[in-house]
Amino acid sequence: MELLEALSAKFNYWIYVIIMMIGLYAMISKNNLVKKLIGMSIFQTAIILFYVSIGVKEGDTIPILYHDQVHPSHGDSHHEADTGHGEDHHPSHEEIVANLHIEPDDFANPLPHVLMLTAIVVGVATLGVGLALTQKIYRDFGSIEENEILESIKSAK
Amino acid sequence: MIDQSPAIILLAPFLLAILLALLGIKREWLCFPLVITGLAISVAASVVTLMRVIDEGTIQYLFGGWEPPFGINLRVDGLNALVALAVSTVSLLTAIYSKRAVPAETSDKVSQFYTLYLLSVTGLLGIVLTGDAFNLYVLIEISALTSYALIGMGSKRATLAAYKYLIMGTIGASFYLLGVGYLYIKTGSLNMYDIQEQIVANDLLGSPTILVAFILIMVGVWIKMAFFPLHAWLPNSYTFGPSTTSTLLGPLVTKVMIYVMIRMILTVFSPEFAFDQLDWSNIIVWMSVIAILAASISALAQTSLQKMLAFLIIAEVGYMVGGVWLADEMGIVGSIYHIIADAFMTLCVFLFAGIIFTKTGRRDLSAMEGLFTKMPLTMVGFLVGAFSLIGIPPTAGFFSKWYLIQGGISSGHYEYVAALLISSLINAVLFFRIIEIAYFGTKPAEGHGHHHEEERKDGPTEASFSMLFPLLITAALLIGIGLYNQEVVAIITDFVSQFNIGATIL
Amino acid sequence: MIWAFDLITLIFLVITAIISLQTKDLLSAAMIFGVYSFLMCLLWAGMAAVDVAFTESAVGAGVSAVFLIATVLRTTRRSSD
Amino acid sequence: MKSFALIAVVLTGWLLLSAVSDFPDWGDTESPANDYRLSQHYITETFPETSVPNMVTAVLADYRGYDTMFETVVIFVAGIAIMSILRRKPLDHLKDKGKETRTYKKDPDLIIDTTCRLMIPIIQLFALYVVAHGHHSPGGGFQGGVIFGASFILLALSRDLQAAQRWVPEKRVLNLAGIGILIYSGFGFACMLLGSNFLDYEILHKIMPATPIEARSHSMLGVEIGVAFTCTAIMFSIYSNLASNGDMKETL
Repeated sequence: MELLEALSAKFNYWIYVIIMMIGLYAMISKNNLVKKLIGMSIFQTAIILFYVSIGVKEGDTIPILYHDQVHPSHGDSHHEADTGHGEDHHPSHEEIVANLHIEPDDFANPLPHVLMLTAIVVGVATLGVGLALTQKIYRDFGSIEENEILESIKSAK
Repeated sequence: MIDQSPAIILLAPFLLAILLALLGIKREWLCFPLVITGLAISVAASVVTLMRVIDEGTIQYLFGGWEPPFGINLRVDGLNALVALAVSTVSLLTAIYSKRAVPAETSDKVSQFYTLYLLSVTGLLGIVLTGDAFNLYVLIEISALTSYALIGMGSKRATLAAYKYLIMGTIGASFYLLGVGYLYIKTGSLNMYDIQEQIVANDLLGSPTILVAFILIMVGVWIKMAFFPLHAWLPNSYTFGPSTTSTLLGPLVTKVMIYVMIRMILTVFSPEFAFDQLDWSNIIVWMSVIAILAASISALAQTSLQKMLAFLIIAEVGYMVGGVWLADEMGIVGSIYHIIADAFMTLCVFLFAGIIFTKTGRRDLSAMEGLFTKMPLTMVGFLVGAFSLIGIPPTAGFFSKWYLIQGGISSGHYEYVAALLISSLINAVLFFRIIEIAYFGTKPAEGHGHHHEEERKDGPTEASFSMLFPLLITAALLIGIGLYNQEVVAIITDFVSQFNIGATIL
Repeated sequence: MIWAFDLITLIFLVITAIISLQTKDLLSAAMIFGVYSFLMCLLWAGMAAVDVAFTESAVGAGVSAVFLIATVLRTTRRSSD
Repeated sequence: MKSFALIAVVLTGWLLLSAVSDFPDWGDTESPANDYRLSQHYITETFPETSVPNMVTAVLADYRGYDTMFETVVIFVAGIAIMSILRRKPLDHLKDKGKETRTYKKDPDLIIDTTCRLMIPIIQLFALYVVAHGHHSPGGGFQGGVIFGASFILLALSRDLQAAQRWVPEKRVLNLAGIGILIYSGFGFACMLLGSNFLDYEILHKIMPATPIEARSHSMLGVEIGVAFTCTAIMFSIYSNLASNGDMKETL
């Protein structure tokens, strides 16, 4: 069990390299244009996996403040009882902030998440453009195999 | 408003790109004025920014008002300001050229073409100005995605070239992203200056992670700039795409990526790390020597003008990479000066190639027969560009080579000096061959089928004003940058000298 | 984060990535790529990156797969490798 | 090519793995990335400074809002790029019509049609919730926009492209995408006009009924709506171009 724990300490980083290399190999060596693009997507998601792994903390939770941290009046029933039920007391932003105690290690590091949202979007944009080019190539050359296309260019010359 | 000038440089083309996308579909006549307006504002803002940088030193612009490590900032110093001015000027001149070329080559997609064009320029300007390593990646992707589309709008072959570019470009950009990730895991920061501070503060220069980050970023950027063994995507992309595309991307993309390399070496990793600690200077200078020679020789073998110029770009990339890795102050100054000079000389010859292509519809060298008599002004513009690429004074190309050679001699890399001289010689052969065809080639053409040729040869008369104007302005700028090289180099030296590169050598 | 869950998902990720790239039928490759994306999304949700996982489930497993399938149906299903 | 690829991949893999042993352990709270003041600041100061409990949304739309604007532009560029690469004039399409004899017009299947009819409004409602509730829960403009776009894709898949295009015709798609970015950058330019830096939402409290900190929160919502517009429009546009091979007529 301890061995596994030790293994899992860097396991994410090893696997990300393996997945990324699978993708890279497909991008360079595959002959089919769609396969290359699938390889490209795998390659990019591997990088995202790497980034997300950076931001993990032992025993963390999602990077959103707890409800009762942000809305103390709802959670704090004693306080409610003191002020009375009749009026709804909404504490101002300053009051909440003054009572706010955030332990940074409770929450995952949000920065890699933000960066990777961008990277995912870039990934799908690139995939879309790649697929559009593939369809245009198929329309022009009648094939999506790289060697067949190159041959047809050569024979046209 | 003066305070906002660094942001306006890239926000002006951005805003007009969006307006163009909204308004331009139905009103095609609006496209061209909008493009020119956006880029003219951008050029004006670049000039203002450069003036401010000369007066005040480094300028910061905080997006969202957040201080640097928390928010994204633009950080403009002498290097940025010069490159940004070059980028915006080149794109403005190309835009003027495109007035007739774009409707002719992309008949039903003019508004889309111009939207992508402006966004591509926005991306390139953003790359140059930003002070945030991750933001650089996003902007690299914007300029890359727009390039794929701009190239893919060309002929059949262009689509395939664009696909290849997409695969290679994505590998390059992803390596860069991964390199930034490796920096982030060790420093926890994304701002370029903050990364540098963290590396020094935590004494990370010996860390293998930082070393791998450096290799990843360098390889990624080399793929993007088409450094010799990684250049496969470039020649076909710039040959078969629409002529406006190659006129925009040819001068700019590779130069901007060289800027990124210099920025990474000097600002993020520090010259002590890149030049002294790694001691790769010899290997990379030799690689660039091979790049220069191989690309120049390949250029000799081409029969198509565009393809020949594309290989010349690859050779020029070799000049600049080699110049930076001479690890000598003069070499880096020469490289930065060459970025600006080369942007304009490449623009000049690509404008010429575009004019020839729109006038004759051909890409091969024989299309230029007898052009001296038919298009004298065009040829004058071309001659200045060609002389600059060969390195004949007083053009900018001469002075940039002069500084590079000085750097090569003072750092003792004589192989680099030799490669520069051989490549200049090859350029001379290449361009004098064209000049010969253009000057003497007219006679055999007139010899056979005179009456029959008459109507057909009516076509290549002098280029229209919108095409000629940018060419002649570029030619004038080339001579201007050459004559005022002292002033330009003073700004660059001011920037480079703060890194003490000369002092740390040996 | 439960490391056992993480380990198993990672191994499945490698398997689906290889299968997706080795299948000769592009339509199945696209489908298995969707599975790969979904596993990736699970993994990220496990790592507390909910926003990333949400985006990946919508973009990667959803829309990307549809784009791939659309292209495969518009071109050809066969692949030589 | 295969052996070259193998060498390149093995070399890169070895290079990447060689640095792994230098990494901090996975999940280490003391690692530089997690311990540095940057991530600490985002976790502890986000709510006091922006009054948004979801840190990812706040960092995305405010601290790194400039990045996100260009992320939206990436989507927009992809849409325009695909349109410019693939879209053909109707005339071109008629020419090679002879080759393709398959007819794509299909009878609506009762089960699929009814299910989709029921599902699509719910999906759209959920998408709106995701956009609007991004401050407090996972989600935001991108996710919501993609889901909204996916609802139209589902409509196009279950019937045909024309059915979906009745809701989002091609011209409207492009306008919607442009307007989305215009909303985003409009917030930025408004800040500029009021004399502050681009995207510095705090200054907007002058024209909004809100305190400076609330102005940040409200502007983020506005910005996310802009992102959602662009995402919705472009996702559908990409699908309709890819699925019809650029002629916008026949669906899959």
